[in-house]
Amino acid sequence: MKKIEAIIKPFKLEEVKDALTEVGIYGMTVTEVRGYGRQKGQKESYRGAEYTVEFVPKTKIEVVIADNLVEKVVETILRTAKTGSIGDGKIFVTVLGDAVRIRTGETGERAL
Amino acid sequence: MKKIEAIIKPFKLEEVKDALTEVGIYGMTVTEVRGYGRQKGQKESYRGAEYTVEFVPKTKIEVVIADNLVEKVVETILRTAKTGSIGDGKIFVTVLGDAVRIRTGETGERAL
Amino acid sequence: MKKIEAIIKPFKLEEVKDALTEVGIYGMTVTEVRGYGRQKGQKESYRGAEYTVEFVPKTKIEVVIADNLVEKVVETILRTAKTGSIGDGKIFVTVLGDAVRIRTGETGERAL
Amino acid sequence: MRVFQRFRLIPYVLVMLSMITLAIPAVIGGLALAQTATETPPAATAPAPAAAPPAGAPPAAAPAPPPKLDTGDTAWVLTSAALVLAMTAPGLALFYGGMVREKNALGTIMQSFIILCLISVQWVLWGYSLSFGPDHGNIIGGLEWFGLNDVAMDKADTAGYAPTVPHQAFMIFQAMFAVITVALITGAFAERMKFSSFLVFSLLWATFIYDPLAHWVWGVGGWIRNLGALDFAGGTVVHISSGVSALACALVLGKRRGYGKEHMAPHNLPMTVLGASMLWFGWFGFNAGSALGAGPLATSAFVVTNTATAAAALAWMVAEWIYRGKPTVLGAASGAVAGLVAITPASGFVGPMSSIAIGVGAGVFCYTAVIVKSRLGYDDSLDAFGVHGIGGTWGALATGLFASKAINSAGADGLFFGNPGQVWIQFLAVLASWALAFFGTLVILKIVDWTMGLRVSDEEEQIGLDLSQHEERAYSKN
Amino acid sequence: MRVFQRFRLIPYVLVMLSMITLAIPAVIGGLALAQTATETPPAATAPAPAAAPPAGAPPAAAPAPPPKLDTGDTAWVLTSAALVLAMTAPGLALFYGGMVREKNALGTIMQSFIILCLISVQWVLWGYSLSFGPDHGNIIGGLEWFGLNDVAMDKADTAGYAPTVPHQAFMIFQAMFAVITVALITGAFAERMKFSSFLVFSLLWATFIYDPLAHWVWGVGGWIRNLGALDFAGGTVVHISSGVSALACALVLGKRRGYGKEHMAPHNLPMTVLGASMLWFGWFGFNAGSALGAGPLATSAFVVTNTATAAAALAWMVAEWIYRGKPTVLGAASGAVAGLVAITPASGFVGPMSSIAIGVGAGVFCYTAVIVKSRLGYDDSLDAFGVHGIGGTWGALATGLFASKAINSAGADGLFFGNPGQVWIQFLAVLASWALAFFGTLVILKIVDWTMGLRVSDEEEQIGLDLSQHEERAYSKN
Amino acid sequence: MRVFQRFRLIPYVLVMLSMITLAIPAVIGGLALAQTATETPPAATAPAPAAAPPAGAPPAAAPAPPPKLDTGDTAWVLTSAALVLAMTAPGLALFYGGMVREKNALGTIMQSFIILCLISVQWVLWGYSLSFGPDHGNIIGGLEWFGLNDVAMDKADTAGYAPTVPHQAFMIFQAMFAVITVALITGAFAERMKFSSFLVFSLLWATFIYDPLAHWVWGVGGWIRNLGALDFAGGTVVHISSGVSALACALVLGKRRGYGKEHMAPHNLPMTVLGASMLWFGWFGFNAGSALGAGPLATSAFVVTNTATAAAALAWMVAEWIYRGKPTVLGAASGAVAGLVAITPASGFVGPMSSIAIGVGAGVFCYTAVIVKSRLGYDDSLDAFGVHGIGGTWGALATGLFASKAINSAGADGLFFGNPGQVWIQFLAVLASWALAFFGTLVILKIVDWTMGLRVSDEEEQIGLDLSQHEERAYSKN
Ligand SMILES: Nc1ncnc2c1ncn2[C@@H]1O[C@H](COP(=O)(O)OP(=O)(O)O)[C@@H](O)[C@H]1O
Ligand SMILES: Nc1ncnc2c1ncn2[C@@H]1O[C@H](COP(=O)(O)OP(=O)(O)O)[C@@H](O)[C@H]1O
Ligand SMILES: Nc1ncnc2c1ncn2[C@@H]1O[C@H](COP(=O)(O)OP(=O)(O)O)[C@@H](O)[C@H]1O
Repeated sequence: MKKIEAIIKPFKLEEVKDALTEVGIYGMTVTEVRGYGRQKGQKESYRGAEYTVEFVPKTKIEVVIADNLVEKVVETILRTAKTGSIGDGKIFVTVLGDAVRIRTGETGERAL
Repeated sequence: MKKIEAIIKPFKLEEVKDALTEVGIYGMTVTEVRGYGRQKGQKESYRGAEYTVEFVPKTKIEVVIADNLVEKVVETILRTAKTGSIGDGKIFVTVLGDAVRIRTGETGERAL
Repeated sequence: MKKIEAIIKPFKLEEVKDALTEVGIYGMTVTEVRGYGRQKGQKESYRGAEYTVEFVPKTKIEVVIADNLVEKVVETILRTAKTGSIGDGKIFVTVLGDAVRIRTGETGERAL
Repeated sequence: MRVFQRFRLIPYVLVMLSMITLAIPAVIGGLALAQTATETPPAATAPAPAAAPPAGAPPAAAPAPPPKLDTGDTAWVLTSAALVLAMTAPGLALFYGGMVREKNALGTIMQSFIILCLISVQWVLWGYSLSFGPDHGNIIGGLEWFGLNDVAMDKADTAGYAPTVPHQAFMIFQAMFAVITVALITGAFAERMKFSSFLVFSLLWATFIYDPLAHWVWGVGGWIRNLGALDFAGGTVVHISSGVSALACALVLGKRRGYGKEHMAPHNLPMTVLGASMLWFGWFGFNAGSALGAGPLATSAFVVTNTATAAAALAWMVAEWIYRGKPTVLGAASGAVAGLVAITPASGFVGPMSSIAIGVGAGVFCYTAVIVKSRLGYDDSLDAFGVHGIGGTWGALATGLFASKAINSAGADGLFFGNPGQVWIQFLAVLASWALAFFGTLVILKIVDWTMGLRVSDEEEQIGLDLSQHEERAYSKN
Repeated sequence: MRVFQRFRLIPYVLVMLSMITLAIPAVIGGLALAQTATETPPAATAPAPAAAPPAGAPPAAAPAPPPKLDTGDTAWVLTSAALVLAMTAPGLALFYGGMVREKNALGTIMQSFIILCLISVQWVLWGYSLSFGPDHGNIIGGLEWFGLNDVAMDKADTAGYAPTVPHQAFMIFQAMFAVITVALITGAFAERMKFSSFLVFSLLWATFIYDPLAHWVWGVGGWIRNLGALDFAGGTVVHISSGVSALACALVLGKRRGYGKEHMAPHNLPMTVLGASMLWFGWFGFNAGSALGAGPLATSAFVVTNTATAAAALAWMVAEWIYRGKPTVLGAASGAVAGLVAITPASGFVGPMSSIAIGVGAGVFCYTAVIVKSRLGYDDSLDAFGVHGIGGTWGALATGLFASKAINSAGADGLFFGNPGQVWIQFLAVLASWALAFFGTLVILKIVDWTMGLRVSDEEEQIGLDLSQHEERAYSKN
Repeated sequence: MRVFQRFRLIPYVLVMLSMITLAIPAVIGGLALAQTATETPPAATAPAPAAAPPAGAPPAAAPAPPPKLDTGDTAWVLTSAALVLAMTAPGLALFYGGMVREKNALGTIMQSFIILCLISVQWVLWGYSLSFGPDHGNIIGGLEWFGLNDVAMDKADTAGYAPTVPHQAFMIFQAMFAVITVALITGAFAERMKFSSFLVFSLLWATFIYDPLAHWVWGVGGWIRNLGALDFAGGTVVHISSGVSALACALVLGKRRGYGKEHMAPHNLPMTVLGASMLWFGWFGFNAGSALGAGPLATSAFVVTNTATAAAALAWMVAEWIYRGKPTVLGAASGAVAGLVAITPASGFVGPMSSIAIGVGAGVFCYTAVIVKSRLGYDDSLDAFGVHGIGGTWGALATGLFASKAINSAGADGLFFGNPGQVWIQFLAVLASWALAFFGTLVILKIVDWTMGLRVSDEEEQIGLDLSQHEERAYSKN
């Protein structure tokens, strides 16, 4: 099993989710995060004070999948999350030890 | 060392935490996340518009533990986080390279 | 490649980020989390009711880096995130399978 | 009855029972007294506490020509009616809405808002008539004024409630009182009552508790009014009635799931302070508007309202500081509301120094009530009883202590001004209000419980009222 | 024109077109009728709906001495002006601000707030003069009162609008009407209009649509006023004009990015309820203040305003409950606003029972409009048309049904009181208002579009108005 | 003293020093002048700026019978008092509360709220008496009216402040002024002052700065009043005093931890706009209420208040647009407040066109002050000095430019109406107010610092005031 973590632009979430569903991925977990990278933050100004918040809002998608699906999933995310402009984000792949479904106690790929 | 990630129903957090404390786990990190899976979202309706938010609020617990505790921790979470209805969540287990306590610089299991 | 996860005190974020930038790390992802550990929560009181929220606000920094940078990064975080008082947090190191830059499709260390 | 299954509540129930045994003779005795009172020629000695003539007028000696409509008085009464509306929404809606958990924020706000709508219509149809319409047996107004029949827009009422403003102006001002009284109760059953049952309960409560009680105390011919009890702006009618009914609700509905275990901190205290501020602002209409004219009496009521409120907020804060170690913002806001409650019945009868005493008492007593509640273990979620029940009772009794004819010649002197009998009269009025409110509410709750059920299901309570009752979320991220 | 490229909108456009064909003869016929009307001696039969004399006065028979300034009336009109200000900010600002997504919260609030600033100045400079200044051809006021020239602070106006209050008091009260009317439109183009273009559009709209229409309906000499159309507080002038213009805006600007696909739930419904409550509170100034004095007429307007509002909120809620299965909080709040809108033109002419009917109609019709919108597919973001256009139209027509001289002798009887002709007159007024608002707005929009563009760029819309137009964030975490 | 350790502040300190050297002779000279003035028979020439008779009255020629209490005037003054209360809470509480970081939201809101409570009681006990009680040496009122002794509820005051309303109505209206003045200062030391010290400071400040200054400017016999300085609703008494004291506080307390480095964006700008809107709404009571009657003068004050505010908001916005590139919402809201501040002293003396000029000046000057602040490096957290100090000074001087007897015969003409001397008088009043406020505040701060300390500890500041001072959290997730 692998865990795919993708940091994407927030407004791409729906599209990515729909595409993943189409390739047969029915579960994922999503977190609001803030990213720091090449993409610049938005200028803000409050009376005398100006700020540039260097962290930009990003969405992290975590999907745990069977090993054989990695390529398909990465490709799907790449395709749907891409806008071509800086800040599109990253995909990270990690090896996962085990997975358990709390409701049933099933483990391994059956837990997904 | 292992990292246990459990995605659970938010209102189960206190119970899980208390149970983990009882089995001797004194540290954990918790994140508000949104989950997509078999559990359906709540219908919402605003004037003409209806939405079903497909992501449901979940809580992610991360606990880093010594290898020998994995079974006990997984079992504890399984027992306390379970309601038996769809959406109870998952437990994922990953191998961890190293851990460091920032305050003291201790590493490995002593850092936990 | 390695993924460094650091749980730190929220107000240390800017300092850590600046230090990491100085050692040549230009990307990271940050999440608001809540931590449970030795550090005690704040007492709160609302009319008749008193609470001690046992979870304290923490910030999680995730940085994916090439293997050779691990020591430098860990050392930098240790130095800048430390206040010396309980609750300074932890650093966790995990092995990462792969990384992809969504915008370009680059993989491996070039994706960072 | 679920109430009696709770052992720790037994002492409480005993107190209630002893109050009943007290209340029954009180009501009977009171009625007797009242009968006698009505036999004396009304113009000469009948006290007319709430319907005090615009205080600028000299104590009516010779029969004067009927006063004309006055634009200044009318402007003030209309302004006051608008102010009292603002007490319910946004005032109370936000005061309560901020104190609940996020998942119940909208549901709680809705309760105040929809009560405003529901009772506004009920009042125009039959509520006003039952409360202020022609008296029947000293107990209730008739339906002669159903649908505002005979309630003139261009003449003052003939009963003498408000001689210098159009009858409809008095009617709509009173409408706002009925509205907020019903809305106050919602604090007791916040976060767990079924919306449909809540609507039915509120309609029944307004009709069978509020309207009669308003008639007893304020209606021409009402038996408590005839007793000579003083209640300028609603210590018994509004605050005891809502507060004591709130207690009945808390007992019958039982605790919220997880009460005492889960974290139930207010989700938005700035919202609560905003609500408290709007309550304070609107309460000038409530109390000073009850003078029904823009003269000395309104002025005095305005001054003592502000002073008592400020004193009560400081008192609660200091009490908390001493007892708990920190002054809290919720405490100051709650203290202000407690002060507003307590000065309400007294506001047309007491001077500024007395109002400080009343305010300090309100802050300390209500804070004590709130602390005691967490010992007794019933779950009056937002302390509707602790603040309105206790504060209202203190205010009604304090009126008997501090009232002075020097402030309002149409009122009476209290204990500290040489008339100890007034305390007894006030006590009877309090007792009767407690009894009607507590037992009447129990009956209504039981009827609603048997027919439609009172509480949402456990799962709905878990999800929260917003999603389960209204399919809405208070705050959405996109 | 982008409008016509949307096939699904064709039926709509056809309706519009047929309305024009109706409107042109109506305007012409109306003008003719109006001319005739002015020839008859004004004192005897000319209806003076909006400028009804303070209703306490007897139906002027013998020429009376000019009334003096009255402190009570002045207090009420000043209070009312302040209340109407509170309708725009914070009322409308929050009502709308809560309904948009978080990224547009400030931008939306700003639109109401800055309109208050912009139109306040425009009104003092030329707006008031164009609207209420000396008549030119029954169509427009002159610039004689530019910069409040001749608008006295210490005497009533000479035109007879408000005989018992200083002219400037009437002026500033009317200023608040102009302000809120322009602000109401912003609901249609929320979340996508360029700030600079929005400012220009608003200034042009106020000058070329609002000011003339106010003159037609309320100005001495205005042709619709001369027709005898009744509009007590602005059903045509305020609500039809803003609501129908809102429709034009929604059509011309097109949908928001992602409309129908993305999740666009209101980001803060408690804020919206707070806004609705402030609207309700302030609306007492709007309607009861339009009596321009503190007497029976103000009282009656106050009562029917409250009653219709309450009834409308209940009606919307029940309609939703039946149709969708759940009563919603946004529904109740929207219903209340719909009720306030619908009772506005009628508020000085109808009694309490009629107001319940008007309210119920408002709740049901506006809810239907909102449901139908999502079928038709245009994106009136916050239902400015659905609530103000439909509610205002219903209210204006309902005034022709329910008006009664028993309430206001200076008004007229409606259909249900034996005068079917009034419905026709109301219909003409509605038609003319629709036509002016719709086509006038189209023209202004096109001009602004060609010169500076109407919408923000796609990327700016993506980021949200707050950051892209103002470089600010509504809520910051630190 | 920490102040002088900041080298970059030296120029500032120099300015202050030179002001003192100016101030001392000014005070002395002023006193002399005032003495002379009082010798002339008061009825004939003594200016009575603030206590201008209700402007409907003809310029008193023949001795008229004393005016009677007027219900319209009383309604207006009571309404105004309620409106001014709403300025402090919820107005200022939210305006400030939205601008701080989330961890200090409640603590900041609390400061306004508890000041309302504290000063309400202080005022009734001794504040009113010190300010408006019988004059002692042109410097201070006596304690004759302690506890409202002799302050009648049913008669106008005997000093002639407000001849047509009950004395207590004038008293409570003035109470609200004292309240908000003290609350305004909190903007300077937001996010870092110890709650207990803050309470003590506020009580001392009200007693030793506000009360004397109010007496100087408004009290019968006060030396600045005798000078003939015009301050209709509190440019010197309220805004200069609070704004300049705010500067002293910012200098003495020093910067917030992390100022200039950390992100300190306002945590909730919709809350701030809501607060600003409530300020605007309530300010009609502040300014138009200061006419102390519902007549032409109130009307005029209402009109210029609205107009100046609108103009100032537009001016600030435009200035920012030009200088920074974007119009901001916080800018517009701040501009509105600046306009309200600046028109305050002038509101009873200038016409609408002048008010536009005053408003534009306010927007530009205050925006400049705010920009300059970030250069000078002191940390006036919420710009209490930048808006109230600068705006109040501009307003007080502008009154000397634009005042006209055509607006208020009891006032005076300003420079542009042929009386350059008025500018000098205004300047003296400004100088005296600056001097008293700045040095008086320094002394009080030092005393409090030595005895109990002014600032929270670093760790408490880190955690935030909400948790460290009150053990509460503004927003809780459950
Ligand atoms: N080394 C890294 N470790 C973790 N997250 C990273 C790293 N580099 C980038 N990110 C995440 O990816 C996001 C996009 O990166 P950025 O450099 O802005 O653009 P791009 O991916 O297009 O090169 C960042 O906002 C951050 O959340
Ligand atoms: N493949 C997956 N990868 C990551 N998280 C998942 C995955 N599948 C499910 N989850 C998480 O587990 C939660 C529960 O899953 P769900 O399918 O709804 O119910 P159950 O676990 O009872 O089968 C989801 O909301 C989601 O957060
Ligand atoms: N075993 C663990 N697994 C995951 N996170 C942990 C663990 N132990 C501690 N943490 C995180 O580290 C934070 C700091 O830990 P704490 O015990 O309070 O102080 P310290 O690190 O100084 O010993 C906690 O708030 C929690 O977020």
